[in-house]
Amino acid sequence: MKLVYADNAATTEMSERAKQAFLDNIDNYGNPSSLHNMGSKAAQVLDNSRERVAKALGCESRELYFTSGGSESDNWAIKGAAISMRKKGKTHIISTAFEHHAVLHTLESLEKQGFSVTYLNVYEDGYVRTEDLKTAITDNTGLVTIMYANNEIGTVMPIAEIGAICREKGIIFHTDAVQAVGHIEIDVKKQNIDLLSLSAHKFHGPKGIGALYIRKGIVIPNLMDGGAQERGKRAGTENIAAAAATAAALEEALTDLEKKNNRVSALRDKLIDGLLKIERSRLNGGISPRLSGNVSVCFEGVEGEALLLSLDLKGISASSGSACTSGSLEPSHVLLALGLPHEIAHGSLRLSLCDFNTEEDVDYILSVIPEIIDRLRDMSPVWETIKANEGKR
Amino acid sequence: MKLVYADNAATTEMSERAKQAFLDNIDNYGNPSSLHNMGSKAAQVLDNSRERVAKALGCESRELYFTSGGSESDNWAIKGAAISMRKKGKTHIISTAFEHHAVLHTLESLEKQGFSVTYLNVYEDGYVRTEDLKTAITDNTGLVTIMYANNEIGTVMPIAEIGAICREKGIIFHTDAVQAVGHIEIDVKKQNIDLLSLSAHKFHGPKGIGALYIRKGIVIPNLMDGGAQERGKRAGTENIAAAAATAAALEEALTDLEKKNNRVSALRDKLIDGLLKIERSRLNGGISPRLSGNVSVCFEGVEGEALLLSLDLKGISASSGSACTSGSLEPSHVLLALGLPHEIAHGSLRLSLCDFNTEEDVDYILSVIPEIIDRLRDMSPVWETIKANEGKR
Amino acid sequence: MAYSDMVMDHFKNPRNVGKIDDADGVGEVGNARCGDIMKVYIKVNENIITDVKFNTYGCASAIATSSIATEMIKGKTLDEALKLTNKAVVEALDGLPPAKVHCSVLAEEAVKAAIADYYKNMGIDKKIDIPCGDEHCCCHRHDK
Amino acid sequence: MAYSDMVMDHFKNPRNVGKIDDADGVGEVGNARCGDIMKVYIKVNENIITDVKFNTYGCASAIATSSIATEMIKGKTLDEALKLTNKAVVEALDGLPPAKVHCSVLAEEAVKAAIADYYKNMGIDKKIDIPCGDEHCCCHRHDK
Ligand SMILES: Cc1ncc(COP(=O)(O)O)c(C=O)c1O
Ligand SMILES: Cc1ncc(COP(=O)(O)O)c(C=O)c1O
Repeated sequence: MKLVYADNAATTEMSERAKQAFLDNIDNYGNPSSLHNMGSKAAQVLDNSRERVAKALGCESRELYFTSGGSESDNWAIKGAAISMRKKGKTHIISTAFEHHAVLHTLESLEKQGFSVTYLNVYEDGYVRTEDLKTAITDNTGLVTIMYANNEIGTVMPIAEIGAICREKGIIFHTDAVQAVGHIEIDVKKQNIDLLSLSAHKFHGPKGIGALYIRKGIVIPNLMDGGAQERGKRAGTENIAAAAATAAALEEALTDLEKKNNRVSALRDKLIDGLLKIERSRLNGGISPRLSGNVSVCFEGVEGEALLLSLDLKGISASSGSACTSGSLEPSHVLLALGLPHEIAHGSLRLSLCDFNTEEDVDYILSVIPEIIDRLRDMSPVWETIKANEGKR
Repeated sequence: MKLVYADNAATTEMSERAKQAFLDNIDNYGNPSSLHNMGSKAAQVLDNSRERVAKALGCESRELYFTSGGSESDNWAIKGAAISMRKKGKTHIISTAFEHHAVLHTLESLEKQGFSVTYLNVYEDGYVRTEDLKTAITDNTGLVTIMYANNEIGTVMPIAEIGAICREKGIIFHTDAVQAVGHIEIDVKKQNIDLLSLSAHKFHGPKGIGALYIRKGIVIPNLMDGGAQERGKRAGTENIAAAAATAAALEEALTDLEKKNNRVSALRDKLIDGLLKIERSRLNGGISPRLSGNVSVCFEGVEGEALLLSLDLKGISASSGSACTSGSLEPSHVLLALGLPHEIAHGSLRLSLCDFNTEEDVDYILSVIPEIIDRLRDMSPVWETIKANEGKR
Repeated sequence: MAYSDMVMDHFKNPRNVGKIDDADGVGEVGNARCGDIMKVYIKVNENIITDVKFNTYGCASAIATSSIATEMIKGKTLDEALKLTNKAVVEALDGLPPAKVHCSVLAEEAVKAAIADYYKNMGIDKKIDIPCGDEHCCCHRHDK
Repeated sequence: MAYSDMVMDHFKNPRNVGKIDDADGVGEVGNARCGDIMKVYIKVNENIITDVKFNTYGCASAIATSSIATEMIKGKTLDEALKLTNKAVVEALDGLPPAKVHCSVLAEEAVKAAIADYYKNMGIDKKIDIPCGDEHCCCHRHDK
């Protein structure tokens, strides 16, 4: 059976170069804090990796802190910024309704602590409007946290504009760029970003490592207190092999990025076109700007999990809503934020491609999905009703 | 040149079995939250790894949460317990003066938030006294956090007794067992431990992963908010390969543990005996109970870093105080907690052996150290003074 | 969340899928908002369920529970069929993930609703206890 | 924290280690509590430092800075030697980690203290500005 991995927004396979960098350092096991040679060798790799990741973001090495992943970076950035802004008497935060749970649940915990949060509308097309941001800002606003690109529907936010607005108002701007780093050209300086979260496993790097960029001049307290690692800002013995693999993966991802993106977005568009030929299907989120690999569609009368598992039986790995919440019975908060009714949101499918995918993959998916949809609709009382109503009209 | 790694308390080499488990899963890259087959395969390895680690500690799988390491586990346990106890109106915490910085700095941050902390004396021998604990407990005490074994001097605390006292008083008991897990037989149930931190890279597992045991019935809020991973208690895409390697490393470490400990402690004792033959040297911390691999000595008239680097030039990796603080000018807080004067604490050396070390390693160390000490003392004005004063007596 | 082989078998090859145009009783439970609707059709002859079909909109376990529940009542008397419990459905499937147990409740309800409909059509006044039969039953009521 | 090759060279093979029993000036700075003491001995002939030795208790960079500082003043006039700055010492060593810059300050102090001692022994009243010469100088004063 052909196997197609089309769940790259959930996590990616490590690239060969990333694996190699990991393996090259698996025996470079010294503790970078140690003074001996084993320690220095580890410290050198750590420094070098940090420099390379920093360069890829357009920041200085000393503005980049390795963490355990995107969730930690988000928690650190937002909880840290909240504590800092409270010291200045500010308690209002602006975000969007379709952030990742690492941001949303963090904001909820802050709301319990007396912060107020405005969740900007993302409309039917999944884009934040900068005018809405401007309107939402008050004298009490200390932090804006808006994701770079949405993990479910792939829409890309106007980050540079948001950055400019925040910088002008002196408001800290954090962006959860977990889905964007390695997929979109980023320059934190030009884009006026103060805090940026990334996670290596989303760009063919290893799991369990991420980073937080903290602009020089922005001071936030630690989430992880302890040893003097990461210049005293993030305790924990460093994962050298993973840091090296992260740098390798990111460099590789950014090499010929435009070319890769053109190829992948052509695949994406072919997939979207094919899927939208199925009756009563719709694309979730606007088409441009959109992550080059993201396809998110809803099929009426079909439930997402049954669709997913049917695809899985055909060797296709996909997701419905986001992977994290797919165990639950609620349709994805992202799709609801777009204003989709529950019954339609239940029928969502996310196929997320990467540059490892081929045209054959797309053709295979397109050859398989229609019959699955047919089969599921054939046994669906919801579909029966839809058809019956159609007949009446 | 012979190479001897004797800094296993800072970090260890991955064992072959741990590496194999890691490599076996490096392509098992699915997201365990995903519903497809790639996801289930990853979830199975995660569940299996969790079970094996839980079994090694004597707890249930659902009481064990993977984290990014010892520091995160300590931060989560202590900050979490602090929030929970504050809800019950309690604000007093008991700890010791020689905890790892992951605990101490966390406690300091809590002190700034209105908690009060009693740091128990560890005396000259580096052992906490349970009578002191009993005396320190008040009606306001909500948490006791005492390390299982000290990372610098290897002394092992009376954990079961402490556990019994806390359980009787209804006080949450956390132990930072980062130096103990994989080296000492632990049974969290028998020992009445409520929260236990571990870190894989201290027992030949990978870096960047650890765990927190949270006894069923103990409720602490999350440190890492976000996705539903780890049953909603610790967000972040799971590091499957590292979890598998952690389980493999821990099982291996505990196999024939007593035999290994006997062998390693014989090496340790030979090393201690040899080093104490050097004039004006002393062992830091009592000899029993002590981690089987820990040798911590002070040499008067010699500064630790110069000693370390001299050893490094001979191929021996060691540490002075703890690795994390060795960049600083202050002597280790652990040695100061034992009551050692600064000038003596500056001359500390930690050699930490593991079961990969051999008798030849010990012989080599012993053949090298005396001449290094002689050379450094020969150019030391402090040593000159010591000798001059001796002459006077 | 891993499904048992039984669940996967009934999801892949659901038994009794379809409709019965001249059904003696039809029961529909769940709602689209919640992500699952089950519709069960029965033919009854001398108190025996001689034929049963279902249509289901929902997740894999909703389909599998419908399939197995219809199997479990086929050829049974109405009284036997009324003894069907969601627990029996879960057991017959070798277990369900906790988040999916509500599907087995729906299956029990759908069967009971079909039988209730049959009695109603027959003009027989028989009280049937449906765990959560009304249309507005909230999505999460079955999770607890 | 990585030392330059120069630091390692001077640590491994420190120049001018030892004492001068009939020194014309001796300067000792630092204290054991802080982890470093430097003691510099000089022989002076017609205002020229003809010989210099040091003894140091301290870390690798304390030893290296002592070594290079003594090299830098050997054969120099006293006035030239007094111009020695910690910055020059750091540069001569191709840099020091930030946490270790204080060692270079100590080295400068030790040299100046030795020269001051020489002047005192000679009965010459000359004011020498020692950055942080008193014995009770706190360990961390040089860190900033
Ligand atoms: C006693 C103790 N606690 C906590 C830690 C922190 O562990 P990690 O570096 O894995 O975060 C260490 C090791 O550095 C340790 O020795
Ligand atoms: C937008 C976004 N933010 C944060 C995260 C969390 O990253 P991680 O799972 O590496 O902690 C993810 C992925 O799960 C994501 O897609």
